[in-house]
Amino acid sequence: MGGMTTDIKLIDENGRRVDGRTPDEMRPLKIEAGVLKRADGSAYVEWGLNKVLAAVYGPRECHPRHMQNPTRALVQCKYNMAAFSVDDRKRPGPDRRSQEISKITSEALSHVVFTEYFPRASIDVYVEVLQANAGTRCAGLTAASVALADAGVPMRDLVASCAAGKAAGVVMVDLGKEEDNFGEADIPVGYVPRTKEIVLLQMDGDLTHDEYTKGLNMAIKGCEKVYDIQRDALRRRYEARSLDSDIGAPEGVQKEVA
Amino acid sequence: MGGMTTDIKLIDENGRRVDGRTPDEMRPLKIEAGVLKRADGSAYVEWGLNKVLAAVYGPRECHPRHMQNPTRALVQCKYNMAAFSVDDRKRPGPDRRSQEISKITSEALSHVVFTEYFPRASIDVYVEVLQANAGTRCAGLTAASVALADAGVPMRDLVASCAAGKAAGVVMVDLGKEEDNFGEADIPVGYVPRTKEIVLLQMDGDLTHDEYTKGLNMAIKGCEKVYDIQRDALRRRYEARSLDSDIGAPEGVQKEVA
Amino acid sequence: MGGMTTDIKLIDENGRRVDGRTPDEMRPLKIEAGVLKRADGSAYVEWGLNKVLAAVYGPRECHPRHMQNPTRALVQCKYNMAAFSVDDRKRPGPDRRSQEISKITSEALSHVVFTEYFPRASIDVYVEVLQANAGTRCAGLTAASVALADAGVPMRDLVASCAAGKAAGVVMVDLGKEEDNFGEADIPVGYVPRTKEIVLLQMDGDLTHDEYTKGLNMAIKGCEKVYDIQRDALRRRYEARSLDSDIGAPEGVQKEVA
Amino acid sequence: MSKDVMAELKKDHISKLLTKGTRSDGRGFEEMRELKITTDYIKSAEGSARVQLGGTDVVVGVKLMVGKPFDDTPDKGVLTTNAELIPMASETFESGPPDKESIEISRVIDRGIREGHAVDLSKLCIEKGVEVWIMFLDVHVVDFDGNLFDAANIAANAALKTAVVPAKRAGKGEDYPLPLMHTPISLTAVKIDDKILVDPTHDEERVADARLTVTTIENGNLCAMQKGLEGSFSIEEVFKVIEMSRRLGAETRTRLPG
Amino acid sequence: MSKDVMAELKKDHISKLLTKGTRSDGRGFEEMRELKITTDYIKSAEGSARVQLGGTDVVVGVKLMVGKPFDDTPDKGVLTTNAELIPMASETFESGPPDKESIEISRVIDRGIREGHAVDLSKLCIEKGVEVWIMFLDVHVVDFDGNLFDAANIAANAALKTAVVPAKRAGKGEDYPLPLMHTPISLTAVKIDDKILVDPTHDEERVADARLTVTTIENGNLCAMQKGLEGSFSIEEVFKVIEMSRRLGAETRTRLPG
Amino acid sequence: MSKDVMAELKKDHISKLLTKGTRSDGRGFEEMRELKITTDYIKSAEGSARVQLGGTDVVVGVKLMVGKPFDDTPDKGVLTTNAELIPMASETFESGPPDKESIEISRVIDRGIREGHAVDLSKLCIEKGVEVWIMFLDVHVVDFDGNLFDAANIAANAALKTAVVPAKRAGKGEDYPLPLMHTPISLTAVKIDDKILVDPTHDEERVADARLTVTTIENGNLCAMQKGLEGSFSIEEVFKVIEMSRRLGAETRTRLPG
Repeated sequence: MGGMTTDIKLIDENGRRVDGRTPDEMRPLKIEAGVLKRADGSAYVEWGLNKVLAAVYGPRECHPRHMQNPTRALVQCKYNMAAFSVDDRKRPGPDRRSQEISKITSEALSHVVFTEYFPRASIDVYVEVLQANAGTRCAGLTAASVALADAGVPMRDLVASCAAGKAAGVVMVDLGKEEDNFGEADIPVGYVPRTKEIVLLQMDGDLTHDEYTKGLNMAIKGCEKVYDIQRDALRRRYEARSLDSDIGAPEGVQKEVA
Repeated sequence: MGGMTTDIKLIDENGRRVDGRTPDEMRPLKIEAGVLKRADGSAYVEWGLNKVLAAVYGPRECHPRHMQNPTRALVQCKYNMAAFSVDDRKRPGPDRRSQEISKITSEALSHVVFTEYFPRASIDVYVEVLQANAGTRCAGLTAASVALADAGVPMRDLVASCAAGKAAGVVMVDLGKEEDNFGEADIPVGYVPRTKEIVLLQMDGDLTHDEYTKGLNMAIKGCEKVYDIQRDALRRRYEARSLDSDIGAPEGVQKEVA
Repeated sequence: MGGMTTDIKLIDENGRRVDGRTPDEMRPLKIEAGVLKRADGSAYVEWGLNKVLAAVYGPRECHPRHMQNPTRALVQCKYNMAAFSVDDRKRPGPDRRSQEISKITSEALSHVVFTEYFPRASIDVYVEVLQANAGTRCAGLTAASVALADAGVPMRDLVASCAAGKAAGVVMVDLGKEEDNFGEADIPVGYVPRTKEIVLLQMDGDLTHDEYTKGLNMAIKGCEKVYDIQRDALRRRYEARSLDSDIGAPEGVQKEVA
Repeated sequence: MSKDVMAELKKDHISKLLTKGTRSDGRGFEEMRELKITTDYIKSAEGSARVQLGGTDVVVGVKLMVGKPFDDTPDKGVLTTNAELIPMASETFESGPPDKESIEISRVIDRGIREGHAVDLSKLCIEKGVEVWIMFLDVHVVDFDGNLFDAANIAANAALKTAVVPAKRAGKGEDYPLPLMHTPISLTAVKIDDKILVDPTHDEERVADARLTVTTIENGNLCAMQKGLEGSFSIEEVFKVIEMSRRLGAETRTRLPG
Repeated sequence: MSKDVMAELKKDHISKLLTKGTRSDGRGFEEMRELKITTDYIKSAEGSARVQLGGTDVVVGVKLMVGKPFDDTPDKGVLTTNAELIPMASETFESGPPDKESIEISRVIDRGIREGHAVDLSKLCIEKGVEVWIMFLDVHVVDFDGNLFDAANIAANAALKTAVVPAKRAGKGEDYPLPLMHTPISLTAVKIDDKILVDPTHDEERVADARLTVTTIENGNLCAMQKGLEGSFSIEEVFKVIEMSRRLGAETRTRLPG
Repeated sequence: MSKDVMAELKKDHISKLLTKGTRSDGRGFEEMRELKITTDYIKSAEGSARVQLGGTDVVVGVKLMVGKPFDDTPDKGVLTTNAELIPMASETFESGPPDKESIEISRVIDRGIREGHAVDLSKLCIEKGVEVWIMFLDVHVVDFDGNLFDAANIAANAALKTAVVPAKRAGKGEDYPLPLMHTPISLTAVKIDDKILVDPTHDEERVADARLTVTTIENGNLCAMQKGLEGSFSIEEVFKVIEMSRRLGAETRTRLPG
């Protein structure tokens, strides 16, 4: 955690958080699928003050060739923050943090994509953070799942993502920026609701066993809520598409969702 | 334009410029073709205090292969400034400015080269600025044209290049260093005299419609003068070669020039 | 040479050096072959306060392919210093000094390897300096030779390496750190004792003809001592291996050494 | 090869339509695509705008921070423009360091804003020679269907018009609106088969012979110009595009805030 | 392709053994490999350790230098962790800039040390906002047989425990031991065919479905966690690994100096 | 492959000539090519020279600027040498970051100038520990026919001899000639079939077994040495090249200005 100190009261006398939420209350989450024209699939996520876009290209030929896997597709995510997405301008280009997030996001998505259907191919997922306010890796993974489904990539299920953590001694879900900067712990989780599998899991800070147990469960409960909103977004997208034409309906997970 | 202020009088009471020129007077220009041994073609241009070399290699196999165009040759120019060519030492290697100049020079030259004669090939043009004093992109394009002809690359015509601009409120041809630093506008032009085509055109600064019209015409008149000097250089080169041997006469545009 | 000045007395009234050595006395040298599991061959050298590891991989396929030589193997050494190997932390990654040392070490080793036995292959040699105290290029080349032999790479002979130099006006063998920093000259030598060939040779500083002659001879005498210690290390390694199994005995130079 | 076949077919199709006086999306030659401007889109930026020009979608953020002026303009703020052509926006954009395309785009956008004196840089001086405001104009392209030049120029203007100098946060007094001077609007036209069309789509750009971007300010003066691609323009064509830029630029200018 | 055949055979072999409750090196599922710790290994470092965990061999050096604090933690020293996966250690490591693997490893090691508050950074402040100690933790992997995470974590702890702040050399008073707080020990487990095994070898890592690294401090609290690879964990499995980490971490902790 | 055939034929040809005691350009083994030195070639540099040595053509510029000294030499100016092997000069030179060849050349040129004390760096101190002159020696190779080492060394010496410290421009008093001490001249010889030839052409370099560069100063003392390529030298051969270097270096020294 940030390790910074502050005068901000992260929990008030009524047990409310900086932005008025209760400990188990998530920030408002809006998801829209199919927001970009050029990409094969896309999604926009607005989660509190986070604004995140995800785009999917593929399955397509994997370059460079020596990266190709003869038995399955590679799911390659690139997570990137716009220069203006944070208070202090971020230098364009990948840094170590974004490369780590790209890696664990790729791994989490690979678990649900039927990669074996597309030997030698690459499925490229681009996550762009336009406005950042803590929790961008969860927002990005959430958006990426929807974008994959929007692209008609066959998937076992969606990955839903949400974090929990601790601030001012209180275990809480979905940390905001001040809670992330001045809090005590963060646990980002990527979760496959149907099979109850954890596909992304990190933690940093200081937690007792009980706190951790409580936090992990809160994060998973958060993932389940995210999952519903993801499915809603895809349902709306599917309906909108159906109105447009009766061919071209996306395959894969959407069949379930619709 | 530079946006710097100065005490230098860019136009004196007699309408003369810093170096004594009239507004429509170009700096002295000397061109020599065939100055390098290793390259397939080369040219040296001394234009005022600018010293520029151009070398051509090719048509030759294009690397990397995925860059090859199956129907025509690529004309690839690299414009580069020597570290000592400017007052404040320039860090070696390409910067954004030189990459932009490389791109527009490549495009201008591509227009006159019969690229369709050499599918899959690359024609590499290297422009090295040894001493810079405003107007190096025009000097580089002028030198590159001559070097291409010297290499025997078949061309529709030569590209001639010259700039015009405005300083101290006066529209003038071929800005010198002080005029470029402290003046109000610059219009570099690349021109194909025989067909009256503009193949390179940029502008920056502040110009009324009339000023621009006057400036563009001045630049084109400058290009026509440059063209004569280019042809002279190639004629001398051709004659020198003819004395050496009767084989190996350069093909393409030189036939016209001779 | 460093060009720095110091109060340290590099030679005392008894003609002894900073660490008590006489001018023709080398620092203690220990060599151990076969110290790493993953590499095909390896060696550890402790030479005064220098600690250097060398590992060999290959002969193996050379990547990228356009580097392959159809008639012989490439011996490619990468010399690298650990960030903590010097007093002021060294930024990780190759600098110009380490690239030059890599190049001359590769060339010296190429001379003794039967590269023609392995067309198109690469023999990769990695030298890692864990603790540096002057003379690391000699220690690295010495270790690399032993690692190549340990890997069973067929060689004409081992390369032994040692430096001589001048400090406080005295020509001496195997400069230590203070002698290197504050001394007047350094001559690193790579030598093939059996054929009396010099395969690595550099010099910097200021030496008369006589001083140079004396220094070069001292360095070569040092190389001969190094050679004995290299052979001892390989003999011990060979014996240890023989106890383990009677197959898998390393080929090439070890046959001679054993 | 198939790519080239596609390109040829596309060119044929576009050409045929042009002969009939129309374009594939039904527009007239001098008609811009639908333009949607959203300002204050990014809260973490000091000014921002999202511009959708047909299928091209760009987000521009302005960030300001305190820094050192350049030596030759000690009393002026610093403007830095950067365009990121991220792979999310098109399968033709690649990850990695900026290529020639993005460098040209960055520089053309920068030139328009800088030479058109959109911002009064002299009012961004805090202490002459010591401290000035450094302004970053970051262009993030999220969906690409041609004519980035104009979409980014409009977004940059819109972002600047809503930007606030964060003086308070930096301990430099009260916040104040970014001091603005002009609204330099660019207009980009391409030439296909001797027809001149404005605001090209990606398909039109791909088959275009030449491109010209002309930037004008309120009084109709020219402040920047950039010709691109391998084709040429006649003098008359250049003046035709200048006229279009003045006329359509004035229309666009009315769409911008304040 | 042959690589994949080998991987499949290897996986079969490992799986068969696991069904019988054993591993290819005969260990139990919850048994670590032999651990050898050598401290003060590198004299040029302020603290250092070499750790051999089975066939994995890492050297960690701690370097301290005076520098500027970060703006948001003006009264704290700075910790920087860097892992170099040099090609000496494995044929799977390549030269060049750090890839995703090494970045993840660097960041996971860093997170354990930082979040577990191994070092009391507030005691590394020299003058608030002006001068603090910058601490570099450099991990040099020389032989690789899996589980770098734990080998490097142990080596980092050991190096820190023997480190001395070189205040005298920097003219900042007398040297003193690095101020330490906790000993955060990581434990890495992998999941293969629903079995959980700790301290995986390289072969086990290659066939593993998922990986989980859990770092705990003396009181059993959790300070860092990282899940990797494309497989998933159930909640129960996560808690199982947490329990293992506490138990085995406590054992490892007893092996460390002071 | 064809390249290798060409190389073999070339080697055969060169070898045959050598047996007859001659070289392909008719020179004797110990004869340099024609040398042409032009000083003050670049007005934007503080000192400059163009040197043509046979078909090798290099331009060297010296730039000086005020900067900070190194910590360990607080009272000395700083010398930085950089050689750019630009693709203009040869089809074997490539664009991009310096490769091992250019690094070796840069370092060997630097070593000669530095160790031969061409410049009195102690006279380039402005204020001890605070300000010194930073001197850049940039070598720009424009045409390449072998033996860059000596061509660049001669050009560097010539440029230094005409260089002026631009104290006035920097507000540090009056301009004065660069304070010089020695004239270290290098001589490069190659070994082909046991013959030693000086000043090799590009073709000779390509077929050479070994290369030795020896740099001497006026009094005949040695200041730098570099052996290259995969072949070896006997001790006698080393002394033979040293003798040549002294003799031919003295001749070259007379060709340099004052």
